[in-house]
Amino acid sequence: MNELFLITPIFLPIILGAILFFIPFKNQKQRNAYVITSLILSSVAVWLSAFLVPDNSLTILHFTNELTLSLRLDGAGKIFSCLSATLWPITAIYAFDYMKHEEHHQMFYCFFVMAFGTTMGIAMAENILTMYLFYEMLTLTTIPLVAHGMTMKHNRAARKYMIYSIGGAAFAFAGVVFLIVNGAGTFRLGGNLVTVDNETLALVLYFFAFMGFGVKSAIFPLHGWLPTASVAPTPVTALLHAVAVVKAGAFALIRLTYYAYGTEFLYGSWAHYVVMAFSIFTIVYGSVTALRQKHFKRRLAYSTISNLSYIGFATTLMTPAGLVAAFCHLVFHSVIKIGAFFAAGSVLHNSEREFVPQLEGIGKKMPWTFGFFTVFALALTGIPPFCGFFSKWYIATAAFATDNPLATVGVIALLISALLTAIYMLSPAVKAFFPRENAEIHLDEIKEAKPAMLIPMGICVLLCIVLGLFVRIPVEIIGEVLGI
Amino acid sequence: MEFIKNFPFITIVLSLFCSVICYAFKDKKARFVTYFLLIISSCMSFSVIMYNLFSETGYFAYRMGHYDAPIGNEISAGLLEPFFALLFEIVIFLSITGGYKRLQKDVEESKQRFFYIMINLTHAALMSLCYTNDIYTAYVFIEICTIASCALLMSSKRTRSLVAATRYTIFSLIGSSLVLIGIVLLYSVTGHLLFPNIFETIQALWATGEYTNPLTIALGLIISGLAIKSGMFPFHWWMPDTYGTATPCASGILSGVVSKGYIFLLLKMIYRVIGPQIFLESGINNILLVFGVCGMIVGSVSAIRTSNITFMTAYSSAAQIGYIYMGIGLGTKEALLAALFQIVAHSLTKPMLFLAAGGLSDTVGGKQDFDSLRSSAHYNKPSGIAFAAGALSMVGIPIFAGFVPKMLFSISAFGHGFKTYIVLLALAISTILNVIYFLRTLVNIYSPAIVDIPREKIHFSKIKVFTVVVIVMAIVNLTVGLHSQPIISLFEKGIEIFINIR
Amino acid sequence: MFNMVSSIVAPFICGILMLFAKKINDRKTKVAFAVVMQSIITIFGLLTVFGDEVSTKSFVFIDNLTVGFTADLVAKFFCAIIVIAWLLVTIYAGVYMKHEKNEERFFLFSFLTEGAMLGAAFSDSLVSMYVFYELVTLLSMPLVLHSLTKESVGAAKKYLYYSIAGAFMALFGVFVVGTSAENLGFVAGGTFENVTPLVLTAVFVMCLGFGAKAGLFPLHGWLPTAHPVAPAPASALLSGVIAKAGVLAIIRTVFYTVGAKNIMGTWVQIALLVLSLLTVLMGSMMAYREKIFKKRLAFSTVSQISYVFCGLFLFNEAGMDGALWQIIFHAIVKVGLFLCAGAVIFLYGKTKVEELNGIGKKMPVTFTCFTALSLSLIGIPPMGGFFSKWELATASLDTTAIGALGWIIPVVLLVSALLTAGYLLDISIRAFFRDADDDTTKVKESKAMCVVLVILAVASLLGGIFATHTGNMISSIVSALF
Amino acid sequence: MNFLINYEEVTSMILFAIGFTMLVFSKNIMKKILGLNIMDTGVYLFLASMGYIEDKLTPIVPPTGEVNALDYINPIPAGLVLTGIVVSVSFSALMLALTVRLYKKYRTLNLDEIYEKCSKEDEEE
Repeated sequence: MNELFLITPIFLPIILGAILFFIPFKNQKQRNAYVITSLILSSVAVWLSAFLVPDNSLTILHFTNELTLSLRLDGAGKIFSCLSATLWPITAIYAFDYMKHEEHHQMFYCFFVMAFGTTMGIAMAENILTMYLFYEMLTLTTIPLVAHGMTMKHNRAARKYMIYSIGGAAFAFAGVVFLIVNGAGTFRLGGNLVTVDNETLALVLYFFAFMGFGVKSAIFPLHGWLPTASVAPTPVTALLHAVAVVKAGAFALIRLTYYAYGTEFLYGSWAHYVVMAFSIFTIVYGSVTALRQKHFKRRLAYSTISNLSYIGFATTLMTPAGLVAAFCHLVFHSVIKIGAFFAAGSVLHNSEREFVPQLEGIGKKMPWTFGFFTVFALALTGIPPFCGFFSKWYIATAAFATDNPLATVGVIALLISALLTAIYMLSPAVKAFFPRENAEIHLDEIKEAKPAMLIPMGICVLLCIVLGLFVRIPVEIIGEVLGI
Repeated sequence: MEFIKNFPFITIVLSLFCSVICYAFKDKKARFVTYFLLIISSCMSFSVIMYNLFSETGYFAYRMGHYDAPIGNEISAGLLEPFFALLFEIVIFLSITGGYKRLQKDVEESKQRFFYIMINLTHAALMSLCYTNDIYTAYVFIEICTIASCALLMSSKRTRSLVAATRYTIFSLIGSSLVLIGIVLLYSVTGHLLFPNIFETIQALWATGEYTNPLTIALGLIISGLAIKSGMFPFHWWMPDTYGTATPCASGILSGVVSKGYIFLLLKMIYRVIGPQIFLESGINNILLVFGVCGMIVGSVSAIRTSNITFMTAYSSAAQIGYIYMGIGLGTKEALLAALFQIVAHSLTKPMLFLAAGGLSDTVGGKQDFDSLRSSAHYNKPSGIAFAAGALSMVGIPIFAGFVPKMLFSISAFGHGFKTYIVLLALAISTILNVIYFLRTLVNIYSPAIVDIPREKIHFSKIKVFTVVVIVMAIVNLTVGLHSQPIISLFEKGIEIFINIR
Repeated sequence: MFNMVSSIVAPFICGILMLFAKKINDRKTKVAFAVVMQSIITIFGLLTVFGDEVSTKSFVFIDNLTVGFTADLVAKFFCAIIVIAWLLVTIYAGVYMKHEKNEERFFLFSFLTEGAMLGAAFSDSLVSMYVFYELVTLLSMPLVLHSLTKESVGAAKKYLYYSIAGAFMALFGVFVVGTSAENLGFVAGGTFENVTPLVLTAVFVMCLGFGAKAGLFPLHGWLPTAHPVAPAPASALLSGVIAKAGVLAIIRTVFYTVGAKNIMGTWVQIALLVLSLLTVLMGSMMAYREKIFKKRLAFSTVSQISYVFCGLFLFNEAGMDGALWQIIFHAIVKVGLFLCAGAVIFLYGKTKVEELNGIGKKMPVTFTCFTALSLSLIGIPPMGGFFSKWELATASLDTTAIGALGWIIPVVLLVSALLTAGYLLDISIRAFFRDADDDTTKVKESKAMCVVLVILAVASLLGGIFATHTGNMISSIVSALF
Repeated sequence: MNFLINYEEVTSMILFAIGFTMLVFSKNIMKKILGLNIMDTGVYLFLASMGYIEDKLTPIVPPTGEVNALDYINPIPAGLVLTGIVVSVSFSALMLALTVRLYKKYRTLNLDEIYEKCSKEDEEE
């Protein structure tokens, strides 16, 4: 199979989504069938291209002679694309049941499917311009999903998301152009930036680009959109704000640092320390704020902020081990957090309760949901043998290996945040299962979630455990495909 | 093939002629005359481009009445001149076809043919601003252009637009008299009216170091005059009223074309009359850079603060023109390229936005504030789509035309020391501001209404032409964005000719 | 091999089975069921203890992250304590839990906790021990909040967060040690040739972290909160046995991973010794000032376990010897004391010390045992507790590496012993020699409880004299280490 | 700089200044238009004075004999002045037309009042 096939996983879902908008479906069943088939087709395309397509570049079109829109599925891209391709259909299944009580599905699913394509585009971009393009596209395709509720609140959330995200991209753009001008636009592990005349400029622009792409991965001063965007329907928050969008940001950071600028250029420069400091601060900040949140989904959102900065921190270690650790946490956290959001969503869906104090004793009624949630909580906290522990392990070992004092501080931050994670993730579980005896609880109308919701959660739980027990395999794969 | 050299002259004369004969017709016929004229002259401009592409110099000068300097006056065409002529013609054509439905509402039945007369005059003026090769012609047609555009503004029934027109007239009067003085100074120093002769004389003078102050003053006067007319930062306050209250077609032409005509003339003055060398030494370029950057920021901020969709679009033109001046201020060939491309992108996008805004406000009975306009995109789908495309292009999303100039600007920004930081920062910030006001509006017009006012659903079968036009505009925008290399290489070739060959 | 594995697995299975015990309506059968299962576990455990040293193949997560079990001496030592204590407590609980609601949950989690404890005891590498250590925390938390009152839930959370905080401090150490050692398996005397400052710090942090469970200052705060609100059997297990998990973890870290020789004479040793002395004193004083019966016992636990640390951190044979003895006796005594307190609550529902006036007449057996146990804890010869204290004192006196601390330790121990006498005998005196200020009718003591208490009391009396096998085991452990 | 030599320039500048100030600062539209004309006059004077070169012939071919083209003054500035005059006239016409329409509508010539009124209208809309 030659690299021309790479077009499929990107444009198939975009086209199918666009078509979806115009098909007049008779009932939900038909539409769901259409959606799931198109998603599965696309995922199959992704897996096929991951395994069969040779690692060659494919130029789709020339903006100008130098600037091309070209694709190439290298190791990093494979990991990210396959991860998303796995989780997308699962979320779709979850969404079918969840979205029953929401309106105008047509538009929702249209963009839901299209976003898949744009995410793939980010994963498969060969040069930074292409990535930038799909990065913007991703923002645009996901705005309607955030604004789905169409109330003023959703409207504002969408606007905030949009402004943060595109604004960040605007700052990153300077760095992008700099790389193109200096002929480092094409991604290669280790970077193509050989010599620059003005090093200060290069580093300043790296910092800009890092923060700019960091917006999507919610780095500290620019994280505001993520909690606000958690007003979106849960499948969206689960998929986009735990996996696709935010991880796209993290992925962009990795591309920028390891594949465009190159670590030997950055290592030890002031920019290196600054960005690392930012990530470390965000780790702690996210957890502390999550602790103060009463709103269940917002709490998860803040925990996402903190966890994304684990990835950021691993990235800023700028060693091969750090790269592996980053991808490790990227994968594991996706699995855990999407599951946690599913759980929160099914609570919201079946009991209309969105605040943690209201969860008192709800575990009796929804044992499965909260059983799963507990697993996710433990995994996120980093209790072995769940997978969350091992990514922490990798990050920490990589950090110590650099014997850079700031990195050690980072590990301490990691553990502090782990403790906080334990507190804010376990307290809902405890509340749910062990209600205080004199607490007034009205659980009569509440029912356990439908299998359509439980199965995706179950899959995630399985993944958490399996990835944890046989962590050797995924890590080896990651190391192998990254060529480390 | 020699006769092609007559085409520039013919287009000008033909459009003047058409403007006269339009008087004889009813509005419908007048419109078709205008169409005819525009089609013919765009064919001519196109053939001129082709001719110059394949002729060995790629440039010719055309002396009217075959008098030699210093008496005769002449027009010249390289590659840029006919290209922009073509661009302006296309934009005017699209604006009219898209906007005439609305025009029939906004302009009194009897006055409509005057509107077309004025359009033809504007067209003639723009052609000659593109082609002119001597300051005399330049001056004359600046004035004609001003008068015509003022008349375009006045044509609308709304008295608000009369007030706006007054303002605009005063501003452009000041501008043109400044230009006139500048021209006179130039003449008095050099004793010539033709660009090439003035250029040589100025070079000689500058080399000797005499008359540097008069030259600088002349340059300053001309630039500030044209800047006022094209709405550079400190002088952009007339823009919102003007563009905001005129009929969409008029605002489209004014913002998309007329201001660009002045800017193109300014470029001619800088590169063909004064010469880039002296321009950079005089330090005026820095002033332009600063004003351009300020314009980008201030224009966008004012756009954010207004709550009227057409005013917002108008302010955004102030911001976009700021980009152009920033490019001119950088003074390198790359920057010039970026500026030219910005002109293209903006002229292709802005009329579309104005038309779309007009279409949207039609659904709520001509209201223009955001609260009323919420969900209007659902009532008038073509306008919604057009506005979306325009907004994204203005924000600079890749694959749209607006992205390319941003790209070129940032590429050209490198290697200017601290200016690099200024330009990059300005680009980033202004992008953010653009996002704030354009995409905010975009989300608004697609989200459900909050005020209940009578709304009419405009099905696109009722506005076929409009739909076609906006779709065409969007497609052109996309193609330019996706495949910009031809235009860029044309510009690169053209700039060489523009600067070097006289 | 089979015995060891099944002694780890069985509790989990029993726990699962307890889930179905909900169906059983008659609580006698329910209790019988639990006791029988517990005794089976105990038998397995003891078989392992008396069996020879075996070890399973270890499951490898990644390079040096492994989970595996081995029944070496220390493992057996703790295993013995765990299973016996659990058996006695279960029997006691069979009676006690009558006046608590949904007891099967209690049994469920007590079984699970036991399994986790055994797992931790038998673990053959730092990581696998860490895994089970975390499990112990999570699974024993429901024991604390059993009554589901506001206080108990709060206390349970406090316990959870303290322990997890400790665990993560430990994890930091695990990270560091893991990066600098190629394998984290337990080897007597440690695997490190020499240590970097970072590793030293890591050890210190780990000791603090694991110390949280054993109530080592400064992370001792949860004990006095958690013990009073937990049901008596739970608190007995917590302070008697579960707290020892911390001790186990520290022994494993210091003696089996990093190696005592690397730490001896460093600032870490001094710091830890000082901390444990602080804890000893503070614990006793707090206990002396405390008015609530179980809370007083909890504070005494804080101080008593730090005796163990004193012994451990001396890093010599005698100290180790004394520490291990202290572990045994404290386990016996503290379980006993808490059960006594439980009995009082069970029969008369009295929780404050001053309510106990003259109660000795009403429940003579209980309070005789109580007195005996107290004497042992204070360390009056020839009670069992005396040996450990004696060992500790002598050990500290003939350690040269720690300078002035060498003679400070005995003094502190003596003072704390006096305080202990103060706060424990005070109760006995109230119980026997004051006459009751209120006339609650005498309720008959429950046989099962008495049996358990008597066993414990006797053990604490005679353990020192006759427990030759224990002596051998301890000495062999010590000899393996030094 | 000797005012007696280039007094035309000085005068034109003064005229220009007067006109400019009127055009910009006076509120009355009529006055603005007047100012406009004065300003332009200043400019034309300046232009004319620049165009005129000492002891050269007027560019009108005499009936007898042919003369070298370089003996004439350049006719272009004169042409420029003429054009300018035309322009300013037409501008005045334009402005006056505007003024009439505005006055019909608002019954005032004060531009500020007109602004106020029409912004009021917009609010009413």
